[in-house]
Amino acid sequence: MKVTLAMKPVTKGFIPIEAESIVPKNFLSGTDFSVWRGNRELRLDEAFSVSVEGSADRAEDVEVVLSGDTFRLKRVGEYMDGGKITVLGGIGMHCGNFMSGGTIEIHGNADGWLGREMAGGTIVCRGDVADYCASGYRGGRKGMKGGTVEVFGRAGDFLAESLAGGTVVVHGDAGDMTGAEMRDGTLVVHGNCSRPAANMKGGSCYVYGTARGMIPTFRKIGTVQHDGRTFIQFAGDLANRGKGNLFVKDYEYLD
Amino acid sequence: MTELLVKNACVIDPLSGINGEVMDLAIRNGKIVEEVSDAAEVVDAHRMLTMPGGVDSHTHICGTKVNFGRYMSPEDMRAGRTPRRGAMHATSGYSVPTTYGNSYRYSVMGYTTLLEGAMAPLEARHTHEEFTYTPLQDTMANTLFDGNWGIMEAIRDGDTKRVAAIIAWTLKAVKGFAIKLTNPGGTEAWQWGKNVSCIRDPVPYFEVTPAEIIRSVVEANELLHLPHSVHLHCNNLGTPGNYTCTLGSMGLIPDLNKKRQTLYATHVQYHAYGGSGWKDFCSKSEPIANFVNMRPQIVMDMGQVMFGRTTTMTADGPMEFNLYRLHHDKWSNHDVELETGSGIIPVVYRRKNLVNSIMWAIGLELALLTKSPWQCLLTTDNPNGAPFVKYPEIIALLMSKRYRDAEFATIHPDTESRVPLPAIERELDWHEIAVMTRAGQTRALGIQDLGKGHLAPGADADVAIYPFKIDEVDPSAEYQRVIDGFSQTEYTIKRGRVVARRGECLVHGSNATFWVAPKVPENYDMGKDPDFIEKFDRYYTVRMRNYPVQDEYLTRSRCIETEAEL
Amino acid sequence: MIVKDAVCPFCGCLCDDIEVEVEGNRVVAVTNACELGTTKFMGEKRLKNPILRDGNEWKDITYDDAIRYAADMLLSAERPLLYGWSGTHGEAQCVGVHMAELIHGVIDNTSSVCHGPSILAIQEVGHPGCTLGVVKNRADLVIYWGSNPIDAHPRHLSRYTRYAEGFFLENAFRDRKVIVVDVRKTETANIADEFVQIKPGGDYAVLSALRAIVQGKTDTIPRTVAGVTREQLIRVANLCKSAKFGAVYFGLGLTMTQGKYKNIRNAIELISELNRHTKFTISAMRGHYNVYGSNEVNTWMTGYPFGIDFSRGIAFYNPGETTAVDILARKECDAALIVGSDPAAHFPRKCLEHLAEIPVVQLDPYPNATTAFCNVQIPVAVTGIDAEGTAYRMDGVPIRTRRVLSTDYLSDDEVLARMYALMQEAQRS
Amino acid sequence: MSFLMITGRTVNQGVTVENKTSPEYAAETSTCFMHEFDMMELGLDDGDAIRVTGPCGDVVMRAAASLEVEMGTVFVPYGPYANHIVAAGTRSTGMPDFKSHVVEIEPTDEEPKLVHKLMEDLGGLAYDR
Repeated sequence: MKVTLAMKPVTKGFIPIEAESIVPKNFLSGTDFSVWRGNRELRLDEAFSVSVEGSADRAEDVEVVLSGDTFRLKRVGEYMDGGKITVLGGIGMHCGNFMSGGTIEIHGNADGWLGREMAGGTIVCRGDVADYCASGYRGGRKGMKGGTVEVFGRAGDFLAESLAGGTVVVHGDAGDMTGAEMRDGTLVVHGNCSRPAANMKGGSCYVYGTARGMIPTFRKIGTVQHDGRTFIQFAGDLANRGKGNLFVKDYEYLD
Repeated sequence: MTELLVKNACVIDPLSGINGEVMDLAIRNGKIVEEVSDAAEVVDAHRMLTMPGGVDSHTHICGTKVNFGRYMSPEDMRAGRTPRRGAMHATSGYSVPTTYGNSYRYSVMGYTTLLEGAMAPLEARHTHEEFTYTPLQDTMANTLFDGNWGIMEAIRDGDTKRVAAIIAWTLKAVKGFAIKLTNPGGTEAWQWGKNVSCIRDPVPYFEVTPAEIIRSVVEANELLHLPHSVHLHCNNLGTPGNYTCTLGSMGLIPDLNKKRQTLYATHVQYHAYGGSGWKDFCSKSEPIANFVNMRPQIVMDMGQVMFGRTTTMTADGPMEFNLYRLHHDKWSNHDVELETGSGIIPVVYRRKNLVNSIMWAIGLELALLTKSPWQCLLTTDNPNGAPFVKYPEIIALLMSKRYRDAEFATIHPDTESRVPLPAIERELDWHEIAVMTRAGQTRALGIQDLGKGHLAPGADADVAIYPFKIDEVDPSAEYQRVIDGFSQTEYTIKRGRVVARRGECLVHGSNATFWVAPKVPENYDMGKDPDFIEKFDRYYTVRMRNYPVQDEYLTRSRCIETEAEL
Repeated sequence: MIVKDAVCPFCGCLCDDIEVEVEGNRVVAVTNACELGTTKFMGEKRLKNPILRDGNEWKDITYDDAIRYAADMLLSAERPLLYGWSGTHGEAQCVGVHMAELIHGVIDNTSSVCHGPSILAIQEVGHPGCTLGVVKNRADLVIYWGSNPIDAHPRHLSRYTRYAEGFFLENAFRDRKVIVVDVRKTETANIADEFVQIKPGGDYAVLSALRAIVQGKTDTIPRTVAGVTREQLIRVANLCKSAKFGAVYFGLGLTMTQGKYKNIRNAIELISELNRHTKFTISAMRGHYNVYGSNEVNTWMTGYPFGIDFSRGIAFYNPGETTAVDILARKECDAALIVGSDPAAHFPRKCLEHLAEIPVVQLDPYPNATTAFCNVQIPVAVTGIDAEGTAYRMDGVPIRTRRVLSTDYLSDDEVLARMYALMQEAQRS
Repeated sequence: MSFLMITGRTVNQGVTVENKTSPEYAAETSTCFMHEFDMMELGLDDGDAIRVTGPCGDVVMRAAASLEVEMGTVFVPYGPYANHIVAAGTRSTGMPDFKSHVVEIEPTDEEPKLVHKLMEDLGGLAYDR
């Protein structure tokens, strides 16, 4: 089954639409549900031109395709556990929060908190991601616990904050405080980033480029080969009695 | 004039000596009366269990540290969110809900009177502000005196009357209800990062011992003729082997009051530990319960622990720091100048954890081994042992050996060798539960004569009607029905109005706050005492004139005047 | 007439020992207050009545019309923003929360642009703190980190630290050490026993280094960290460990720089670590006199201290998304009610461009920068001057302000309560 | 020349903050405190007008020498002038980068605008009765 949701032209400014109901599973029983623009409830077809092709009995066989100006659309794919969502353009905040299975593919950019507290499944973003990709919620508990997030563009600040499992790969640069507080899982940044793995407790963080503002409380272990490259390996964060591994191509302290 | 007639109520009202009698309750203008006119609104109770509204004599619901528990825990907040609906405002939170969340959830369980367990005098205004937003229960606050400089100095000088005078001035100024001692002396030592080890260990600089503080304050309490006794959180909370310290503290207490206990020892579960460390940690509920059985002057509450996530909060700052060192999670601490302190950390009690399993057993043992239910009241030290919404499960555990055994099978297997619980056959009955959840609290707090906690004519019409008939439920076997029944009233009536019905709160309400104003002779009025004033001005950072809580903060003020014997 | 023990409604010190001399219902003299407080008490040029923007003109309107305008504006909005709240008392803040809940709006206070990051840090690791008097009476070491009390909280030093008498200090001025950590050599740095000058953006690294040194791990620390030598770091760590009671007061130097709340988290974790060795506390230098009160009120009523979004009925909290600067800059709201603050002076220009496009109502005694973006401004009494109410000091101590003048202005909570009543009525019908 | 702009509280800003329509408030919040060597480099005397260009546009302020700032850094009191060039991005924390903006500074013949004028430039309407 393929569900196509084409966003209708926006009538009221830039007020975001919250659409946590857009999850493949929900379309098994029709399209009669709501989204919210600010404090107003809208029927799905008030916000989107909806078309459904074919049928399915399980979420795995449902693909939802979103088109139009979806960069203000929040919470798409929240709690998703199977099936596929394809976003042809950009997507708003909190896409794929708490997701445990299935695939989300975003062709444009993603706004903040992509894959927050995700437990499984796959998110691929072809463009850039804003801050807090694959992070946790306020209060500093575990961030992403499982699954995979792959970003082909750049990532903002606080990427994979409190990462507790799963794999995050960013092909471009990442921002400040990359992998802060991470405790498990794997974070890979192919470009440069700032202050990686600050206060880390566990897990592994790879920076293929330069780590700027390198945290001074990581102990240098030596060099290692990984993925056909030479990395400098650090252990830390000692400030946090951490037992994490940080691998960087090179680094600069703020001395 | 508003009238209400509750017909066909199966009433258990221990303070009035009523046990399961089917009767009508007549209510006029918020009070129980002999009879009402034919015009009265009628509620048919259909022989359902009807009791005075629940009274919680030790809970943390309002004030600085409770709010800090909320403030630091957005992850707890999102666990229990409801929107504004009818007369109900939006709520958030599970272990430390918003004030409305507390009030609605308590009301739905039939609770109509709550005592906030710990209020720092300097920050009393905050507690009273939150009371205003706890609309469906009457409230009162224990006031902290455990590290009070003036009191420790008076004790050092051997002047118990001055101790009483300082307490009188402070309670009146902050509109407090009773005296709370939390880890007496320990909270002052903690302001240097230290603690006291037990009741004979002197407080740094002040050189008085916790034993002296407890003794003097207990005597002062009786000199002031306060309705409640001293409310004590013993030294050494939570440490293996602390039961000897608890017995030592209880042993200090003479029987000084005919109407009620002389000491209320709170959350005694946390103070009934044996062993020399965590490795040989075990229950010492038996010696504690045996001791209390021989001492009518002592009443305690359980401080039951239930499994799951919660937030611990107490004025016992050093204890919270030790907990933080065990868990290495978030830790907040807040010391209060010249008075006391507090600490907060989140915890998870796990069935698979041996220490947690033993703690769970100890609370139940205390309740089951204490012969008189009037001497061991039902609490979780909300939210320390568990959020109060777990009370129905605790009631069911106390009423059903079968339920206890079923639960016991799910906890750490080594628990059996460390606790007496599996051998205890006792199952409490409905009357005993009524004592442990309202009548006992009422007598312990000394608010029976103010019309609380019973249903005799003249009493406040605070009534809880639970949706089951006691002759149709076998609590020993049907414990799930007991849990469900106590989780949600059919009707909760507060001051003669139906405030909650089947889980919905129906009115906004407004509470009454009880506080005490002991009358002291002129020469014991600390407001005019030059030494007291001078110290206040020099060492507090708030002016003495700006310290007292103004009348504006009490929407419905119930002042209890007493005549002090000074 | 002289009013004694008045409470200063300027900064988070909430000094309550002010004497105000009133003659003919005007304040003519103020004793004990600092320059900031004195000017506030002596303030003039109040707006006389509500005003309405009509095209390119301002018109006077009645309170009834102004209140009706505000209620209608909020009721018809799809995502109203209720912002400010730090410059008013708790009673008004409570009405504000009820309003936000009723109309499903977003309520945020000025802490999002002052110590919001500190709150985010506290939510991650907690907060070992104390009341100001504990520091005054005990602290033999005080550290001002990224804060400049001489300019922002002028009496903090004399009431609570450097120049304050302390019960447990024989000679407080001599026995108390003061360390200042900053990127600038501020006036406060000049009165310090030790000044630690950090390169901008280097606080986090310095804090991490101190944490490691306190744990005895000095070997890995580079020779300099963000411009601070390892020797100085070790000296500072030793001063901290050998203090009997240490207190850190941090300011916006930590909250407004790179890393934001992570700086404060690191500072708090340093203090938690130091508590394994001695007694240490850490506290934020809160700005507005009642900004902490707005956090307290919001917390007991909604569960969250700021940035609360009721769009969906339940309270949702996510600073960075539900906070005023973000919402305005992203043009995500369609009406704004401003109470007790002046966002037009303190927000980046992009936020103001959106304020210019949506209806705005402000409650404020004075014409201010935000007035220019208002459709309606309603003058109110000034809390602590001609209205009384509850305010929370920077350490959480609640104090009731005193009224020193009597004017005919309505207080914030009276105006808000009337708005709320109209809104409730409209929702019922 | 490029500088790191830090904004912050000053006593004078605090004293005038309740009276934002006053010339004193405008004067204080349009002052850019600089190191004297940096001023020499730019050929500036105390009180000279400068154009400060930030990530979101430019604004005219006046330079003032200060012993408190390091070379390469400038300090501007909180207020509408600094905010005219501060970016609104908060890195999703709610808090803009008020203390870490790179700005360009050059001398100018223009005068600083009044607060009213700044507000009107952004679509506001000044109230000056």
